[in-house]
Amino acid sequence: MMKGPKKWRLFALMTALLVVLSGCGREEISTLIPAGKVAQDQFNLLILSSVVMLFVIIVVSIIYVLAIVKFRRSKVGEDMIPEQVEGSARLEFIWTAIPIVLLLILAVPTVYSTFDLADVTAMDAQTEEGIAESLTVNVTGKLYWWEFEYPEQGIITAQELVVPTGERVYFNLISADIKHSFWIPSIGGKLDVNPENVNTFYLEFDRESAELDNGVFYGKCAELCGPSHALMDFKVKSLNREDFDQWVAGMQEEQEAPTEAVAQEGQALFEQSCIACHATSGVGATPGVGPNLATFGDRNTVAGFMEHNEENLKNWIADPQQYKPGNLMPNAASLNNGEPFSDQELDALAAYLMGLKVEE
Amino acid sequence: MDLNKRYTPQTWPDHPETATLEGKNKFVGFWLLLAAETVTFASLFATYLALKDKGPSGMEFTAAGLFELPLVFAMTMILLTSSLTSVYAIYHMKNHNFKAMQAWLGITVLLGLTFLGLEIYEFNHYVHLGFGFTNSAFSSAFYVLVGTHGAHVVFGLSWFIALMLRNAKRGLNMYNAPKFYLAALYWHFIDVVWVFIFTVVYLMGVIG
Amino acid sequence: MSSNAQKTGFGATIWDYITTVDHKKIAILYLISGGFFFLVGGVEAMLIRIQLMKAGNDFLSAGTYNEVLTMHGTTMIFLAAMPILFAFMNSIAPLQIGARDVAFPFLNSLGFWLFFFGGVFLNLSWFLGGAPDAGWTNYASLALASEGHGIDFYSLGLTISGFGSLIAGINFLVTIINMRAPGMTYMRMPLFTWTTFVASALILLAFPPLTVGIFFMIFDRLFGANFFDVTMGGNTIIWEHFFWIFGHPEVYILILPAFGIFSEIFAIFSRKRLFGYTALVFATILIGFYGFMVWAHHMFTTGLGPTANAVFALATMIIAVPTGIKIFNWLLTIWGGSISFTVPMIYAVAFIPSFTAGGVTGVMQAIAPLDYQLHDSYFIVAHFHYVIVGGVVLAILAGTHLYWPKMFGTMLSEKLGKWTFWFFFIGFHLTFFIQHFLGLMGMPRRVYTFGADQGWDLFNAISTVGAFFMAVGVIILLVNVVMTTIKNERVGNDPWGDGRTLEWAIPSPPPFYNFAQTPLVRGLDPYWIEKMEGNKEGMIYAEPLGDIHMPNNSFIPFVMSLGMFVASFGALYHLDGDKAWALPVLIIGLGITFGSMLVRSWKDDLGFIVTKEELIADQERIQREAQAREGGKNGGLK
Amino acid sequence: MAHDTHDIHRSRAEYEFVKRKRATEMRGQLTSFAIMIFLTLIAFTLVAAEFSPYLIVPILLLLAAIQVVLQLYHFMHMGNKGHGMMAFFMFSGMFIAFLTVLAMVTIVWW
Repeated sequence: MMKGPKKWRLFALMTALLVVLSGCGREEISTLIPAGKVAQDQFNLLILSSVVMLFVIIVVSIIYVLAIVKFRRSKVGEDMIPEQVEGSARLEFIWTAIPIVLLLILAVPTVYSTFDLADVTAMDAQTEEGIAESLTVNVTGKLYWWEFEYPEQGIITAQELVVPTGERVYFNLISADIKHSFWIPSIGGKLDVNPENVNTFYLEFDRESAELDNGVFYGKCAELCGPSHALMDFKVKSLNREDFDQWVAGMQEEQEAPTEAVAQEGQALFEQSCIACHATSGVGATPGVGPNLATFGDRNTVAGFMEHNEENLKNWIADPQQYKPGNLMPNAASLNNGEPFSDQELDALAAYLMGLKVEE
Repeated sequence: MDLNKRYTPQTWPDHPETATLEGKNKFVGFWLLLAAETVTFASLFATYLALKDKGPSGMEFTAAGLFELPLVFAMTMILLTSSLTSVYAIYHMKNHNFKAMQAWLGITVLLGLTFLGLEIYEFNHYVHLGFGFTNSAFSSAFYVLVGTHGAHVVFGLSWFIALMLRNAKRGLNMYNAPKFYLAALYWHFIDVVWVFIFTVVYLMGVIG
Repeated sequence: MSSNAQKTGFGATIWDYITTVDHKKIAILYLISGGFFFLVGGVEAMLIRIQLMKAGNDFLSAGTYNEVLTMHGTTMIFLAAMPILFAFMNSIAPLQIGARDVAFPFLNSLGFWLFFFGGVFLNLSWFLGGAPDAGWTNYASLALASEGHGIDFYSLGLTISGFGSLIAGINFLVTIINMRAPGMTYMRMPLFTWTTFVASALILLAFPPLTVGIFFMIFDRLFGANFFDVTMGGNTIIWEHFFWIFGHPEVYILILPAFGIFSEIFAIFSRKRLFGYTALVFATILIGFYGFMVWAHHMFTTGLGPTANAVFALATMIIAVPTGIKIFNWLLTIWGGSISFTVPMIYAVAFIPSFTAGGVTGVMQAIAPLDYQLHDSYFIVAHFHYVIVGGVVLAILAGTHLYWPKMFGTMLSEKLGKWTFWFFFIGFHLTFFIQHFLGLMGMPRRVYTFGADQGWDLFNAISTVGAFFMAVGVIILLVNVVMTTIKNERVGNDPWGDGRTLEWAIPSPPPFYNFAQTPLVRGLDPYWIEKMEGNKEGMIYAEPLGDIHMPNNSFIPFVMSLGMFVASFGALYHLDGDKAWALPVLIIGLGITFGSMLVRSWKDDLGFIVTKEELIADQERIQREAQAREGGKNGGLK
Repeated sequence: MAHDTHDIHRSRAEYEFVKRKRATEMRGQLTSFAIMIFLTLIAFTLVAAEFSPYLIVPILLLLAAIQVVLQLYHFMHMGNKGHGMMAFFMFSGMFIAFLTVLAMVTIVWW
């Protein structure tokens, strides 16, 4: 985008104007407050097309208002028989030609941008030592949660995507079950997550999520995928490169065992009931049946959409179907020898899970 | 319309199928239906092409390994010939020669039944090899495409037979002439579809 | 009315309608059942808006919400909008071309009953274990995973009603091709007839891919096929393609007749010939044609690759050109006219800005990279409601007022009509305008709830308020219909006073044989031409008064459709495995259908003759009634 | 519907003329049939001879197209007078058929 910086500056100005005008939603999720190159490009197209379309609407409105004001029957007389005009070749030509010109104005950036945003040729570029130049994340959509695998780093996490700012991040998307769609509105448009093949695209994160009110960008599933489609949220933490490398290093280390007694009790219980589906270490883990919980204590939400506190966590473990209907987590009794978890057991599990952190 | 009105070859119009408004309506409507059928079969062909040789990992059947040409060749010849015999039937219909028309239709029906028999034999053969309908995406697409054609053959034959029986005693009139004409048209269309089936499914299948 | 149905009384009337092959009565059947399904779909819409009234609402459960949203879309498109438009096509198009009936009266009736039973079957799912819940688009991976029989009700119900639509489409096409009155060349056909023609052509060529796709779905779910089962080599994208190869033309099947109705209204109530008639006709044909080449713009985010996306983006943009031509030609039609603001005209005038707004957001979505943000968000919901409600539904409401006298012989109240309009129109913009911004603010469509921390509360609340306004408007319309029917003030041939086309030249409602003598058409807007030349009789005729050949009523279409309905239950429950009755039911149902087809082809049905004497008597009766009305008071508007 | 056909009475000579015309036409149909059989034979032979698929596939499709044209225009008389609208719809159908097939072999992945 180095060519024609002046034009983009104009757009930036209009951006600011529009933000002021419509108070456009929350910065964590609004496409009107772009926080990355892809969203910015798309936003620019939105502004360009809105301006063109506004022009069309204004022209139509002027003719329209004049016509219905000037030619009311009460004004022109009850018995007036208007001249029966057949048409006008010149006018037909004008209103065929002008829209074509307007469409051409839109067509050029459309085609350019379509190819630009789909350009993933640099994805596999490697340095001389054979290390990938850019970060690739494999995203798997599963019934109402998201798995993020960092193949180069050998780590895996779920529900919270952690990415570095200021560089291209490539995504490979596939679904493990039903079609989903991967969307981080303030960072860039969506791409479907199909069951039969991998879709690839890139995004750029220009802003550190710590600056936001809630500390994360919101991500959504945009394709109807069953009862809890509305709750299939994820969060994005964008860190500067340094912090990101630190996070990766933290992920790659072995988890320390908990020190508190309650949490130790929780760990024992977890290893008895939950470990079959949920891994607690992000290292080299293979994709799981349930979300990887290595970073659970760092998370922003419980189950992707509830406030991150022990109360919600305990409710969730005790009866997941009540909160996310149709999800695949078994009910508590089937994991705990036919008994629901007692309050004490829930306290222990919560203490253990909240202690799983890689950030300081 | 008077069903009892008797025609002779001299009073029989050049185009009996479109001589009445009812006939003309049926005639136009039927052609439109054929246009819709064209899209229907195109959809089935398109699906077949998209799913050709696709199946669960380790599927043993592919088009190149499965299809055998001699049987298909025989079926093609039979169906092409039946298309010609139905042309003869309509030729005699236009000459107001009812008996000859019935005879040629009879031959057409026999050829159609032979074709159908061979198709049933073929499907049965594949199923015995283990290539069943629920086997893979490929098998589903194959059976639905060729089976839909087969269903059209069944319908066409039933139509011919019903017309022949119903009008056996009363002969040709303005009321049934369009019906005979359209049934023959339908039969040609079935042949058109088969031309593509033997080309796209069998011949192009065998060469892989 | 009809001389072959002398019996009166409630039962006889019902029987008459069940067996009728008269296009005007079938139109009334379409209008009533389409109207009923419109109310059902409207209630579902209200449930959706109530649920989304505030963050974290628990009015509907997640599963129920998905059923409601699926049925809302499916009902409105297939069971409300299309049938109501069919009602106007059936009632008006044959009259506009001076035809005595449609080409296939029997098939016309069959088409209606197939639609009706298909719609009833689909809606019975509510009472038989749950409605379909995969959206009206019914994307394959979700549809295959859906539990219960909801999706099967969807597939089988739409198959049946789809056959009905196909039959109706062929019928309209042949009627228009073969049965135009002498002098009615293609380039003299009223625009509503033209749009009926093009929309029917789209039905003819767009329904087969849908039928094929749905058959695959049925085979997959009920008979173990693998078209969409990824683990068995299937591919869910095939469904998406078929659905949209059908789905995009379907949008034009709805909007083109709406354009036709508005074209008639603009001409009538401006007292002016349509400006650029030829351009309007060719724009209609072009829109129909392009409609088949742009379907993948519904799939920009599927991942088809930049080449496909760019091609389809450009193709989609081109559609804006003929649509723009239409808008400007309408504007120039009212320009220089004498505009009378009757209820139909108010709708037409309101349609222009509403539809333009919906159209321009359509162009925005054609910009593929921008669509990555807009797709599957509330922006899309806003867009298609602007075109469907701002275009099709406004046309349906306008057409209801415009053609009510022609269909029923009475005028809907103008005063109540204006109340309906204002509530509906304000409610419509209140509901949907704000949804554009919800989408841009990141709200995905088809969510049953949203969190308080997303910043969408206020706009959703406003949207819900708008929906209630629309509901009030519709209720007023119902009151209007009831009051008008009770009052039963009969009107004459041309109640609006400025009718231009042939349908206004004959009584309201027309006698069962339509035109006693086939009219001779001398130009565009034939009735207007005769009026301007001072022809008192209204028309000149192409033939002397003579015997008329009419088709007999038939019970067979009803039975044939009923057979399909019964068979569908058999097919649906057959694969449960534990229901021994299912297979016999399937066979019996198919037996009924094929049996009645056989009866139909075995029994010669040659119709009956209305003799010249009966015709003269009937014409005299009509004249007497007209004179009595004129004597009583000056009927009609003028 | 009052549009029943008007009665025709041909003279003997007229009748003979029409009949002869039909017989000539029928001979034309026989020729078409012979061509169809011939084309089919070529198609099967090509495949049996195992030439390169890149060569055979276009030829096969061309042969099929010729056969279809023969069926439509000779056996089904689509070119005759009064078939204009029908031919228009058939070609529209074929156009959509073409688009559908094209889409399914290009933008449905593997």
